Amino acid sequence: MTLVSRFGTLLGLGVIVAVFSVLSPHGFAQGSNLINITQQMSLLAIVALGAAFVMSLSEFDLSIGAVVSMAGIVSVTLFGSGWGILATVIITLGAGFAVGCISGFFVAIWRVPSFIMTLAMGTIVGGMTFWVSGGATLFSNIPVGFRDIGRGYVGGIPVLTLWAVAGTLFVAFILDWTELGRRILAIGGNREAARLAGVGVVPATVWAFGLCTLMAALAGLLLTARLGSAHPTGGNGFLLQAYAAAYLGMTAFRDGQPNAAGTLLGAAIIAVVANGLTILGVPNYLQDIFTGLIIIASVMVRNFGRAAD
Amino acid sequence: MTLVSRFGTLLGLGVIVAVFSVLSPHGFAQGSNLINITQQMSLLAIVALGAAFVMSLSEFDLSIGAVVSMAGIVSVTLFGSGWGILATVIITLGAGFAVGCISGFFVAIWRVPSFIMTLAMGTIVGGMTFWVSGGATLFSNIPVGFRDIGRGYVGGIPVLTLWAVAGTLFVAFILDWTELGRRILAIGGNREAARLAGVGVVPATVWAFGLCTLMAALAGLLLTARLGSAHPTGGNGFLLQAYAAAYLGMTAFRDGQPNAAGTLLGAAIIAVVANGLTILGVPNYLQDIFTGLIIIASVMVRNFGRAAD
Amino acid sequence: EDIAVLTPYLSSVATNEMIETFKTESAAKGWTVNVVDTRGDFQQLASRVEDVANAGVKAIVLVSVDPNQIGDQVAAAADKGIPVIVLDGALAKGVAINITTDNFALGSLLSDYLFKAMGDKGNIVKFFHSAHPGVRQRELALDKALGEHPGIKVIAEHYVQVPGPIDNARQAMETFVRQYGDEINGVWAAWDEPAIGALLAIQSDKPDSKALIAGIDGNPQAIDLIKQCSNLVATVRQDFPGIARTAVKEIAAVIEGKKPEKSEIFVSANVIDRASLGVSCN
Amino acid sequence: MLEVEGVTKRFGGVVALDGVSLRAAAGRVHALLGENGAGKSTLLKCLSGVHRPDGGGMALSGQGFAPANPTESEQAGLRFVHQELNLVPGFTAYENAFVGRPYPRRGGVIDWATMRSRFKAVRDRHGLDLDIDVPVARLSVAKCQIVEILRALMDEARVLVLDEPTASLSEREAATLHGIIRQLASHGCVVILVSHRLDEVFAIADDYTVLRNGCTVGSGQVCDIDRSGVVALMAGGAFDLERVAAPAAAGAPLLHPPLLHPPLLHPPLLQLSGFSPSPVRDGLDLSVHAGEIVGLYGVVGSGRSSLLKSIWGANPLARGGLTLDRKQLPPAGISRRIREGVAYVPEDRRGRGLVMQHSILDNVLLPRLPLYRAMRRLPVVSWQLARRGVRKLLGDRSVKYGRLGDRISTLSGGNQQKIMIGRWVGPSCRLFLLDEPTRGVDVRSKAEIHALCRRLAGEGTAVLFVTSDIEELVMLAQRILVMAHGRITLDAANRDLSRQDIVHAAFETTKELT
Ligand SMILES: Nc1ncnc2c1ncn2[C@@H]1O[C@H](COP(=O)(O)OP(=O)(O)OP(=O)(O)O)[C@@H](O)[C@H]1O
Ligand SMILES: Nc1ncnc2c1ncn2[C@@H]1O[C@H](COP(=O)(O)OP(=O)(O)OP(=O)(O)O)[C@@H](O)[C@H]1O
Ligand SMILES: [Mg+2]
Ligand SMILES: [Mg+2]
Repeated sequence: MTLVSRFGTLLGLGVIVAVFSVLSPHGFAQGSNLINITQQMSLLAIVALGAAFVMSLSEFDLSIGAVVSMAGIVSVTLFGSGWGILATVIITLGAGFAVGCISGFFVAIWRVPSFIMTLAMGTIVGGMTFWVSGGATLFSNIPVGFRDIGRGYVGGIPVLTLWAVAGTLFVAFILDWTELGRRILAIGGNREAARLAGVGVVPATVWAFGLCTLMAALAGLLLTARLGSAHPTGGNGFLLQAYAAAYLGMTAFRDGQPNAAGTLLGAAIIAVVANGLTILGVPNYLQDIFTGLIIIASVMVRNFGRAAD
Repeated sequence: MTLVSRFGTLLGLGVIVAVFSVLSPHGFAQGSNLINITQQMSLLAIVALGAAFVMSLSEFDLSIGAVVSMAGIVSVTLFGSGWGILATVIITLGAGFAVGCISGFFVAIWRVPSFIMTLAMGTIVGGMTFWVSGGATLFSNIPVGFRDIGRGYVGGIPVLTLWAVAGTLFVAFILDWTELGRRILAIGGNREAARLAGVGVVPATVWAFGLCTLMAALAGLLLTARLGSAHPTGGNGFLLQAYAAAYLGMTAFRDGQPNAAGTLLGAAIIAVVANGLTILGVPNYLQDIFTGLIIIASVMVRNFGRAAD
Repeated sequence: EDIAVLTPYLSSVATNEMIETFKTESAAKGWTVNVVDTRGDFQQLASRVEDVANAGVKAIVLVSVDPNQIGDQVAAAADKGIPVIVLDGALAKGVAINITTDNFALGSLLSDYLFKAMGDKGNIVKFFHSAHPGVRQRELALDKALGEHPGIKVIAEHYVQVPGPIDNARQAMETFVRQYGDEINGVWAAWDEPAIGALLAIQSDKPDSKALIAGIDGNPQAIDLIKQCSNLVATVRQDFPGIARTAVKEIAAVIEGKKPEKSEIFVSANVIDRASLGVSCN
Repeated sequence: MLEVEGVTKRFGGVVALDGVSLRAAAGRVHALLGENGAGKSTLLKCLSGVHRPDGGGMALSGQGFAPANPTESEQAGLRFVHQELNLVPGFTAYENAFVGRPYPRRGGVIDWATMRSRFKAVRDRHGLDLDIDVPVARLSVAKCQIVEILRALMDEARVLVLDEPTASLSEREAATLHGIIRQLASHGCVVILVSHRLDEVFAIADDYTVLRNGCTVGSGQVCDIDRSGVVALMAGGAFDLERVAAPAAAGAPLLHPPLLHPPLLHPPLLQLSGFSPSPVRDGLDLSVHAGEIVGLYGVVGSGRSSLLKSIWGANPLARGGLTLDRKQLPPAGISRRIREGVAYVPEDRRGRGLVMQHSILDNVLLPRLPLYRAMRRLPVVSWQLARRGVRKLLGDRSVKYGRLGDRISTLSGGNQQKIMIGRWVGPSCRLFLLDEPTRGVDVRSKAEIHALCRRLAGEGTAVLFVTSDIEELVMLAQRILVMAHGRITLDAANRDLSRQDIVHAAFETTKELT
């Protein structure tokens, strides 16, 4: 029974995949489709993995959607001014990192509630993005070399999938293997206890927020590479979905703590449901209803296992 | 100095109003405009007041935007099928209440994290709203008597303003003067302590969520009355703004506890900023940037007062 | 003169293009234009219309909205003597002029072009978004055209999520491409962004596909892609600059105190395809 | 009459209760004794309806009693003061007293005035000192404990259950509480008292029951047993307290101070001059030498905890001079002090000490992460090293635990306390700041902790500890400081002082001021 409670959410994903495979053996259950799902979930996974950092702090960052959009616009604008790929990527990631650091700084030093701080930050970033882009979709001057970081296959595996795997390993490494990660989790568990145990709350908080938006900026770059264009609000849709994935991940594996593998799993559930329902041709309103029900059910599976303990 | 820390956010609002009045003495500072702001903030205030219930529980309800939209579509659909005003209002409010009760039930009994539970509920409600409306904006068959609950003036005061005041008094009454309210706050403050002390966690949680979405449904009805139309996603914009208002309210007055008066104040800040910047004709991207900065500043005012204690 | 421009969809490419042209043209007239975007929020839109009416602007321009959705506020502004001009919207009480392209006509134009290019038979994928009243009209036009062309079948359809329509459409199309492969002969996109998403999916997952993609809006990126001889073969270009220019002209007249001749002005639309762009692909 | 017969309770694989029996008679005070982790709190939680026993039965006045939740046991007339604080931080003391109870109402709404006056009346009747109008988040641990006690006394109880109510109270409050307990018992109330202060048990209890490893191993009347008898029952076999407590320094006297006074010729390790936890208060001077054990005593609210916390650098408002080994340190800044070899154990282990939902392993590692690096210069944790180190550390402190990955909240209170102290012990430690270090710790472990302090002192570490237990003070401290109202009113070597001197110093200023 501990197995069900421990791997309940994974089991949930298994059930979902099984049901779709039965309903659509030739559409859904094909290898190429399954591989494609890994690609479709990857950007969401990367944003959600970033969110896992601030959730480990028991905080929120609501600016991540705006940062995804910003990264796209900033990078294309830089390309337009003649910057090279590497420089552009570094500047964009740096800008993304800076946004989180600012939020983290206010949250840590002045105890501004993160919810409102990052909501405000997101609004500010959104305004700046609009300013830079003039509200238009930008698509010219994107070098082919840059586009290749977000499309195509390496050894039969989509590049984006590799990015998501790398992101998962990165977040797992930080959270589980570094002192920074353990400190972030301790602050999230009991801020005062962590502080009194000598954890530097301010730097850890700033890092967590910075890493969160850094991941969002990475997702923004990959999105731009994938689409070959950048839209000033193109990443905003990631916000709630990323938290949904991260929360699904929290209920998986680690007994209520945010964790990398669980977050990837959460993103997978969301992507599989979207893909499966589209393949089955379910009308869009029923898709919404089913998506909601399936998410609730995936969380519940774990709980049933636990209740039976 | 305690005054600054106690009424810092109110002071913040005062400063904002003063600045706009100086910048636009004939546009902003006119009595009619100020009265109109009270009307513009009222729907946001009502949704945010509902959110204050779940925030008192230290939980979230992310379905409130969807419930606002749903209430509009449901009511117009009912009018279309020939239902009377009273019956329609009661059924719609009941439906809104039921949505929250379901979320609250899952959160309380199975400890599904409220963030993901209500996100899923919001998706489901959104899907159903779409189903009922076919995705279209509904205009027809709205009785004039119904429209009057959301427009016009009583004794020179906009009807919507009166609704917001009534809502504030209602929430203040429940939270501060009834056992239910105190139980909700006790659970939010220390769930385990409340449980050990014999507080019925399940009923209080269900009530809090139910009242939250009830307020959202009320706002949806008033929105429909105000606009004379119902749009299947017309209320979704309230979600984040409502929490921004409620968080601003939390930092005001009650030392970090959600409260009715503070929430009204929070909604007022958001409405004043939007109104003032529009009247000043600030370009839209600068509006975003200023809005973000002003919100951060309003929270900070209180903190400066506090640090000096 | 102060002119207020309000829209809930500033980040949509078409709306943005209209407003940009409007701003440039107004600047030439020496007007001050204040643009307000409410990000899809109609309650906000209602409030902002009240605000600008209170601020006493010379004219209110609503872009890409059905003014019936905020009927009272529009009527109140009109009662204050402020002319309300609607671009790409509809008529309502209090609206002085509505300058638009008929969305139903756009839908018909697109459907007819696509069906003809497909030789009046085959399977199409449909990308739509019924929440937007204008876009919904196009969908209704498609339904009508389908009734007249029994050879065309919709084998899959997808409700595009906004924001992020390109990626959303791309993901759906990737799925459809795997599922139906060569059975897909055409893609009908209610506007250009999903069309671009569909093209990206085909380019990466089934480059040899013969499916023809067409959309609406004349989005610059779409035009670029048509030039590149991709599967995206056509877009129906509404004359957004034309709409904006007409609006400026009409407003100038209204401000001078003239009464508009017609309350509804239709600006025509045309199909942009390889031929009209002068590219040949082999 | 409350009877418990053969109650068992398991948590997963852990058997917390294994057939416990207990009979507590009305009108008598019944002491429930046992080492840390013996199952006392678990038994009380079964009585309160928090846990449901897996087997066995309970009866109240001869009638079967099986509360399914806290409300049922409350309705049956049981009142509880649990071991850990259970208060709503944002509520005032008087409102906390009504949480879970029917609030007084007038005209259908809450009658705040009556609520406050009813609570105030109870407070005044029992002669306890407490500010009832501020949120309890601003009260010290001891005051919160008093709130908990008053809450249980709000109305007539048939059974009053107190789980270590005096652990963080000082003499005066404890004495007041003892008076209350005797008085309630004389009115026919069943009182069950869990305590690790044996002198307290012998002073006020009539009967006792001893638990060991979840089993009842002895019960009877207190007058029939002596201290060592109880200790032997708890520990399971003859047990020599004095041997455990033997200090490292050979030849030093046992149990009783003073250890040989360390050389005061050297400059002090810690020196405060004009140091104050808050800019509005007068600064105070204080010095602690290497190898010295200094006890800080005072009544509840005298400012000891604030002082200790400020020395630790955790109080951003602290002002004044603080030198450590002749180096001037800023008044605030924790990490600097850690680098200088200072360690600190706060008194509120649940609220400020431990991350309750994290594992034992994580909690032990938290302040010492850099010790377990995979590579010296990289801040990467080697879990293998960490597990090994932590296992050894917990073994040395005789902590009773299941697996390292278990949540620390599943440990008994005393074992949590041992972890809080043990995790700081390390080679580089020069100054130990301990706030109520033996709060909720059983007799044997208390002796072990004392021995640890002596050993550390013998190795040259300075120990500055706060205690409310005068026994502990005179037993452990070489030098005694007494605080009252934020000032140090006494500073002298232990051997030169009598208890009267200490108590006098703790209260004298209070009298002057009030
Ligand atoms: N929720 C739980 N889950 C798992 N084990 C538990 C739980 N609660 C208690 N235990 C275990 O049950 C045993 C008894 O714990 P209990 O808290 O009753 O001890 P205690 O006698 O009160 O000790 P102390 O004097 O230290 O407070 C311990 O071994 C503890 O680890
Ligand atoms: N120097 C001081 N003078 C007066 N009051 C103080 C002083 N320091 C702290 N206080 C206040 O006294 C209360 C108790 O302080 P503190 O916890 O430091 O005392 P304590 O002696 O440790 O008491 P306890 O045993 O209750 O923990 C707190 O509310 C604190 O704000
Ligand atoms: Mg215990
Ligand atoms: Mg203390």
